[in-house]
Amino acid sequence: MAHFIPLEQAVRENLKDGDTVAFEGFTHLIPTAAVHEAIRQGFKDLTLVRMTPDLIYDQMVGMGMVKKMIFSYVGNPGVGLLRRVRDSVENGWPREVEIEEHSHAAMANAYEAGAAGLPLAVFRGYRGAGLAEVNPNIKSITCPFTGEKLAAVPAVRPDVTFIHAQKADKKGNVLIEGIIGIQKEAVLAAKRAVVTVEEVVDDFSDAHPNLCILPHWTITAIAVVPGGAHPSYTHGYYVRDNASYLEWDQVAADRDRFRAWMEENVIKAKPEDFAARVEKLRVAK
Amino acid sequence: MAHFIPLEQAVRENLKDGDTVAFEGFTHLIPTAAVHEAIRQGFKDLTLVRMTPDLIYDQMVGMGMVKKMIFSYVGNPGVGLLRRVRDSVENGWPREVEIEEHSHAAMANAYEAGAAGLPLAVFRGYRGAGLAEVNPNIKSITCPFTGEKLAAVPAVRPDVTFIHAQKADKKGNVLIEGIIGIQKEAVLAAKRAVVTVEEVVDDFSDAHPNLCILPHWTITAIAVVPGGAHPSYTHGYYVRDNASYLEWDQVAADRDRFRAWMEENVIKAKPEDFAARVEKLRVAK
Amino acid sequence: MSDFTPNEMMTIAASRALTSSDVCFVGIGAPSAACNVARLTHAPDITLIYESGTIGTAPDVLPLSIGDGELCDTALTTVSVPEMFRYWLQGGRITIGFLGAAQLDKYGNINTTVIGDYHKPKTRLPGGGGAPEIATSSQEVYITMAQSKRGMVEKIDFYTSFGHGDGGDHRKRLGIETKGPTLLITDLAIWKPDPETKEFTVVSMHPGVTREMVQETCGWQVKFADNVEETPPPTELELKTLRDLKARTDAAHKGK
Amino acid sequence: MSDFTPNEMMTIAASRALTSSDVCFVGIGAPSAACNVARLTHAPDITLIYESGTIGTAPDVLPLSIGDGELCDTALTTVSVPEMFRYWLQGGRITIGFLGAAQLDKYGNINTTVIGDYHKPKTRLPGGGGAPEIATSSQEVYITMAQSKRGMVEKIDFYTSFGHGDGGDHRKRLGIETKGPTLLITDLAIWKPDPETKEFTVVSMHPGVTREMVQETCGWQVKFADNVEETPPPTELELKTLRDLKARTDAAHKGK
Repeated sequence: MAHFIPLEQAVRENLKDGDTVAFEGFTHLIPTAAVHEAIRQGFKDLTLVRMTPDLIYDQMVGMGMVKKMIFSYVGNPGVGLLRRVRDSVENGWPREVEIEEHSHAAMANAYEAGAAGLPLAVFRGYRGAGLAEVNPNIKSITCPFTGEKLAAVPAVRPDVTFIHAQKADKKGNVLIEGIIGIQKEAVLAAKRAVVTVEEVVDDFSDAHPNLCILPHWTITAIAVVPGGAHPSYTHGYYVRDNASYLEWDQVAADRDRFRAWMEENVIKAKPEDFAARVEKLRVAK
Repeated sequence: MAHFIPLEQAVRENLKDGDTVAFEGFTHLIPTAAVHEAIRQGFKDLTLVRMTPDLIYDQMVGMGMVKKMIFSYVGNPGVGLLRRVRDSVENGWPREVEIEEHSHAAMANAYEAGAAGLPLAVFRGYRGAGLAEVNPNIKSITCPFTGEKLAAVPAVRPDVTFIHAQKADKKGNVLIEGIIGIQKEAVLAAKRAVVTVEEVVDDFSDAHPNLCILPHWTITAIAVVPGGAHPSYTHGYYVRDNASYLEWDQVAADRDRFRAWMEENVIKAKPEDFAARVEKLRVAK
Repeated sequence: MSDFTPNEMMTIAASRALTSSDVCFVGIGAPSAACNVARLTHAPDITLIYESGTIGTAPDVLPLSIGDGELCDTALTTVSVPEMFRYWLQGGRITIGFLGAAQLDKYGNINTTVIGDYHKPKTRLPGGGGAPEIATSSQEVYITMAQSKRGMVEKIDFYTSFGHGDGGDHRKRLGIETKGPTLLITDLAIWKPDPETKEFTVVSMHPGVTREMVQETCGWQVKFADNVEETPPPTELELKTLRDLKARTDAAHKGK
Repeated sequence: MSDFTPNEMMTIAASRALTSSDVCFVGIGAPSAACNVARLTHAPDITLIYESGTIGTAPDVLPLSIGDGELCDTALTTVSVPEMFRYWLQGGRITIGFLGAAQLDKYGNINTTVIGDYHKPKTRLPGGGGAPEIATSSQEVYITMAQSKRGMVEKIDFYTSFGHGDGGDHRKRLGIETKGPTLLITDLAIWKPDPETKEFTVVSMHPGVTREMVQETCGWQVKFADNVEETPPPTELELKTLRDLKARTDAAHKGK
């Protein structure tokens, strides 16, 4: 049953050291504010799950909070590499991070299986792919009807999932629209789910019947954080801050510059700061 | 690539004797007009697939067109039994129909697997259920990660699927809204797909981005048949004719009355007759 | 409020078992009436889900089918049927699966498939629909049906959906981890499974009902709890709510 | 039109391989530019799909990521990511999967995962994303990349996505029924696999390019077709379309 609480409390009550956690958002609706709050609270030994780790996982890896990453694309989308992740994988700085690497198809199916309460996902994939040789969690099953061998991966079942969404209604139902990505599955696959939203509205009675709405009883906590997806975007509210993605490539290139940036923009900042960051990016309603 | 053609032509060009065919619609958007056209054209030895066969399959079974049915609920929803199907199963009239019976969960997963290009669907089901003992197409696989035994059924891959939808745009993209049921999967699982629609609009540029839209290149033919789902309903156009469902229970109770009804309402009728049947059921736009 | 029918008592007793925090997978017929009476009386925040994909519906009249338009019009959201069965039912999110039955045995096993042999049936019934997995994936199952010797039998002809099988830990032995049938509400009584044997046991009889009446309309030897209570009669609000709902429903289904 | 860069020629040559009836799964970078130039010139009805779930998009500027808002704003419809990979890619509906590469070998195998050993990499690259299954589920695969000895190598360090493996019928032997890489467009030439060996063979060189230039920037011994054609230079419309698109894109990405 969704409670409306401040982000600081929502993160503190729902994340623990050692948790398997997904901060999801497929380019769109990335829950940056929730990650920054987790960084401020200084969690340790997290297992991070995400299809496209991007900036926020680069930041957590760089801050030494991460024990393991389960992912399918560890780049800065459209820009290049994730330099903090590289530094960890190549040089063990600030610590070594165990990696479990999949394809997008595998991760998407694994979240879907988690949402569906299954222990595994079955799909046609990984044929001839090198990952099948280096990831022991890629197995297979044989179709009892055709004899075809299909790929099998374990379902993703995070202890907690964090997502950002457009809005909640007063009961705590949550609406996601635009590129909906893997968010519904990430929430339904998790034991606990925390959602940051741009705003709260009375109800969704005017919404089209087939939109992606998560009922309030699938959500543990909701925090209202306008701009909370920056530098990602929120369809209908503000556009993607592509310049920040390009800038990150510079920031993350150097350990000292990275630490200084984190101190200034994360450690010393608050959830309320996100609203100002998207002010110039807002779209006409 | 969708062609706009008359229903008579769409059925003639896309259905053949002996085909495996799905006329889908989960209570909502049942493609009655397409079925009546298929009855008029007198096809034989069809294998009918559908979650909830209801009136239209009762009619085809009663007309002797059906060799086999694959289904999960063979009732007149909310009313009772399907009397023509009963007469076939219990008395072999007008012919015996082979049946392959599943649960809804199995059929829904089997269509999903068909749409996803997989040979089988894997789900947690049929535990302790009698169907697993009488249907040889219910098998199992063992999860290589947990050892759990899960149910497996073959994917549904019809030769042709018929559905009814609210509207097409001029390019032949098709929009379905309200209770979307299994229609998207039934279309994507099939080799050919024929859609009857209430109307054609210029384009869907004003539609919400996350609606259920089938691109024109997934559809073989579109026929404009206003009222074509009657006595089922079309969300936003006309309501369900519940009285007709109650009446069917009487019509189908007797072989002669059934045949007379079919002669009058199907054999002698045309696709254009459906518009008048829903006139009193129309909802304010 | 003095005058009510056994069927009304059944529906109202069933409605009382539901709470605002339940997420209920609703079968058509008696379950649907009970769930909506609960929603319109003491459980306004109950989430009703129909297998057509409608989540959180609040219909003004009872649907004739599980996919009537009103279910979608009043739902929080409507999802596809595969999603319904995968994410919502199999995903373990349903607290109560509410089923009716054509045939029922004392362990809560249900038959709605055939009377007689499956391959040469005396009567071909509609079959299971969603029931086989509702019975195993819902956290608990409630059953409601009017009593009769034809309906409540020592041995059902077909296991459409599994209750407690032969009783005891039979569910567990099949790898089913949910509770299964925990409540049976008939037109005469309220039954709960014995904690050990899982045999349905009468725990409450409706006003005016005797043990003989219960036994005469049941095909198995009825067990009664040590302390059989009397079901409180319908309140004025409950009865009015149910009757108004039925009246609206009848008017709507008879068409124009 | 006389003056154009090799990269412009590459993008435009790639765009020409696409038709209005293609359903194209678009990778970011050069593939995205080529697909949109095709859409804005000779293939207005091409269906562009990005793995973020956007089907039939028509962006006015090139997206920086595969999930920029404009992709959704201009799409026919936007589906979830699991649906994208299950119904649309795995379902066999993609006619062309359009990929870039960090490392490529002569059989069209691609590496975008690591340089060096997987477990102790010299350079950790972003990894495959959608590519492993794009390479096997799309009906055909087109590849585009600028030539270099570091990029076009005799042996790739990691099989991120499978092309023709060791050549010949290697795909078939692994149970892969799709065609795999059928076209490689570089900044210097157009390559197609030999029908038997599946080794990429130069079938056309861009204006002004020599065989030596192709070999000098390629890490394997280059095969040339018996009849190597000259790629027609960009038309005025093609070049203007591409440059306008790039200019709009640069302006948009640099922010305000």
